[in-house]
Amino acid sequence: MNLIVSSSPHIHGKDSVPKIMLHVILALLPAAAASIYFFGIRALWVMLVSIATAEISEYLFLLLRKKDTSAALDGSAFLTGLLLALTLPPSINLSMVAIGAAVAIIIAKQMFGGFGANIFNPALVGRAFLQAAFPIPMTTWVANRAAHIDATTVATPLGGFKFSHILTAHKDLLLGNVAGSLGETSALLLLLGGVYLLVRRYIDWRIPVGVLGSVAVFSGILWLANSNKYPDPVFMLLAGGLMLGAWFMATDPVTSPVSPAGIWIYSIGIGFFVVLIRVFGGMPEGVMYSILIMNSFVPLMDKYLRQRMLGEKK
Amino acid sequence: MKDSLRMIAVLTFFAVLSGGILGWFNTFTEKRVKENKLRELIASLQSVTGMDPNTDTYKIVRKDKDFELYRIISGTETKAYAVVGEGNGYQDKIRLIFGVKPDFSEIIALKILEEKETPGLGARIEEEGYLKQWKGKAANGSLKLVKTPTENPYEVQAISGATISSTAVLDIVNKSVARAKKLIKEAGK
Amino acid sequence: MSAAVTSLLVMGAVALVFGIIISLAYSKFRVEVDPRVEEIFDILPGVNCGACGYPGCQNYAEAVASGAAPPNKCTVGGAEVAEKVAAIMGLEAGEVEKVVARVLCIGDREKSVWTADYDGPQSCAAAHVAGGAGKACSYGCLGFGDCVEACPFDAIHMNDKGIPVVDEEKCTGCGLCAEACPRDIIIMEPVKNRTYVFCRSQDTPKRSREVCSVSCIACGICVRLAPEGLKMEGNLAVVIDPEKVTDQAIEKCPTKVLFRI
Amino acid sequence: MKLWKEFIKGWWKENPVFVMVLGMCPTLAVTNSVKNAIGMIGAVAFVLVGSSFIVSVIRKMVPNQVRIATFIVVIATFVTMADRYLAAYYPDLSKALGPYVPLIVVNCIILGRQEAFASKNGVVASVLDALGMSMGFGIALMLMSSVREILGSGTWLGMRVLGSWYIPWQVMILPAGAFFVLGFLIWGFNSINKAFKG
Repeated sequence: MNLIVSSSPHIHGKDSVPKIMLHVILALLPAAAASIYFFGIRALWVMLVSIATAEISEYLFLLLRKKDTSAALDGSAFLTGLLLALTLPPSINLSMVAIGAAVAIIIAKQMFGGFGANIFNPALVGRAFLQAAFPIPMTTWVANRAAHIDATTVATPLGGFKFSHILTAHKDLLLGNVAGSLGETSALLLLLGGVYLLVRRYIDWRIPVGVLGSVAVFSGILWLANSNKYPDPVFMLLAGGLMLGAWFMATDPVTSPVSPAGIWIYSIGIGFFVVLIRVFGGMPEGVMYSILIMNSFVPLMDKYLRQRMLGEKK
Repeated sequence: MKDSLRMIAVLTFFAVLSGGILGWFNTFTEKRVKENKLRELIASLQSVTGMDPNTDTYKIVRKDKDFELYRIISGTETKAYAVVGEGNGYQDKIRLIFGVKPDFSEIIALKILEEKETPGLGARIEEEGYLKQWKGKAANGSLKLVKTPTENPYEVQAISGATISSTAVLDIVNKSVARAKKLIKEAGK
Repeated sequence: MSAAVTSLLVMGAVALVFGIIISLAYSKFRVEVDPRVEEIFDILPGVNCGACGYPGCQNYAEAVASGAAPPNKCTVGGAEVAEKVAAIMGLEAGEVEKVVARVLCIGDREKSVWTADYDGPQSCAAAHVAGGAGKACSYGCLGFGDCVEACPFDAIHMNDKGIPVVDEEKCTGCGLCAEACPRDIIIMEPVKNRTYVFCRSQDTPKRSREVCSVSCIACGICVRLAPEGLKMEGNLAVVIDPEKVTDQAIEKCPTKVLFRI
Repeated sequence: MKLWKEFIKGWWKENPVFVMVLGMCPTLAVTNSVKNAIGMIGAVAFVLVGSSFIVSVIRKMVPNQVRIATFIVVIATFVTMADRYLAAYYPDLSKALGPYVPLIVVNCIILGRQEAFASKNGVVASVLDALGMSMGFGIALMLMSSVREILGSGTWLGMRVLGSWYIPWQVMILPAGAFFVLGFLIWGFNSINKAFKG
């Protein structure tokens, strides 16, 4: 074997990309399974189409860029497809799912240079594109099967609060007995997966703590100021896509900062924007845009907030 | 000095030439622009009040930037009022026109003149399905927004997913009705 | 008053006012520009290569017009441009010597030792920072062609063994390739000079021998045989006067790194 | 031969939109439908050719110091004429284009061509240059607006081209869609250039 000379970093951990991806996907499985239980076989189709399109797009673009196509099997495209599917409404047209997954991989990931070089979380870019392209299907929610037998259009807990001022019970939010996207129904199962990743040290504990903590603090301040007008912090924590975002999307190592100081600014910033958009904005949910906004600051934070090398002068 | 004079002279010469050409050009276009505007106004008035442009006339009661009030006259009688109102929508100003019966008992029809709402969501305020429900609503300045289909004259159904745009239209109507009523009352005294 | 007359008067008045303002500003902030600057600039090739020692052609034109620079500094334009510039300035055109780039390393892939594979950005600058891409000689050519990229005249190319070759016809002597080379292997020289020690290694004789078969091993034979043509600079023999490098010195070079082209 | 070169260079080699990336304001703002794009192309071509003609005629008598002021007066005159003409004869188009017709005054393609070309070249060359640049601008806007209208509304120039099965991507007629399409078109443009060069 030849000695290899390369530019830094030079230390290799024993965890490879496919192994980390496998564990993240594993941690998402309970929530994914629950979505099939709640929304039926259609949820499975949404996930399959999303993952398949993501993998195919990844393979084709690696081919086009004359890169090693085996990288398409490192699990990152699979994870992007799965995450995207979990943010979509179960009733969405499958062709839209495919468009979203293709945009996520091609525009948000490969065009920025592929795995490790993207600025924005690909799954969220895919979702943002779908939101802008198909506003009606993306905000049409069917009732949860566990709650109602017929599939009528209903409001999500956050939508219900924003436009009709109806609070959903905490227990329902925790168990997933609500309308919403595939993966944001059951806060409990997402929490389970998140804690698993935390215990295995695949994610930085500061990110979920910073995001959830700041959402609790900011919404708590508003709630204390006027509990009739603003929702309570527990509702804010459990409703919508916050759990999915805080544990699985904000923690993406590629699009989150490196230094502890950067991570704190990043995660608290996400929490701040979530509360700002949900309470004062025009949309009921803001996790997606909050993470995308803070993603854009990551390169800046990595430049100015990195840890100094020993003896390095400023 | 000679340079300076030449600079001033050249610039002024071309400016005067330009002013002359534009002024001359304007005499051709101005008339048509005015005609276009008038035609547009009459078409709007016609669609929201049922005014017949051959027999009826209209009178401008008030014309501000964000509020216009027209009295539609048939013979000697006031046939209807038309109100143009403006207010903030979800993204930019919404400008609309609606006709009311002379006694302000009900709205005759409503039309959106300008909006830049989200296509597919807020922009649906321009759709016929939404606009036709305005016919017969109470013109009392205190209409309410509801989520479900309604037959009540004091309730208007919102477009699902576009609550903000629906609220904006409702607010503009309520505000403009109140303003029109006040103006007519003052004029009547 | 009709709209036409109004617009005419308004436009006229505005233009008059601003015309006066501009002319006042002009006389107040007037910068005397030597008309010759423009003339010279028009003659210069306009590649902004910087070979004249000024940031760009405009600056060089200003310098020539003000008398700060001689008219023959433009190596890209050569004698032709120098003559024209000098004509504008009313001066005799000095002799412009054609300068070309010389690559002082012949340690190609076959003749030098490589100790590792390189996995990184494919550029000399990056490889130089990353410890030399596995090339054992830390003075020799890395072969990624940064100089080729830098050349605006398509005058330098990599040969099939990874050493750049200069096309003397196309080379204008602008020096951009020399600047791009992280190892300072490329130097700018008058085209009439043809004898060089084609090595820049300052390694000890032992090390030089180990890493490359065509390096200067500082034996000093050439300096002894032609003391007026060469001298030692540390562990490297350097030609100081190509005219005085004798054939004998060239023949005796044990690694054949001193030669004429 | 040289004149022919001045004419065709704007189509592809020096395309004002895809190569020089000038005139981004109308390129991004009014390409949400082909009809708007055609209106804008007409207005820009009229202003560009008209002012290039005038500027190349008067270039020798305008002192250098009031050069830009004079050019702007010339350009603004043509822009105002275009704007008034549209308002008088095509009120709907004029409304749809909104402030973007008056904004042609500050469009870099126009002043850029006057400064870079018309003020240094003769009348014939300047007019040909302006015509060529207008063509280039037109090609770019037609491509942009065709892609955006077909994907965003399923229509082309108001005619249905995609069947009712097609669900329009509304993002394409929003400002964000303009950036996506521009990016992809510049990519395609450069890829073609590269393929021909290589």
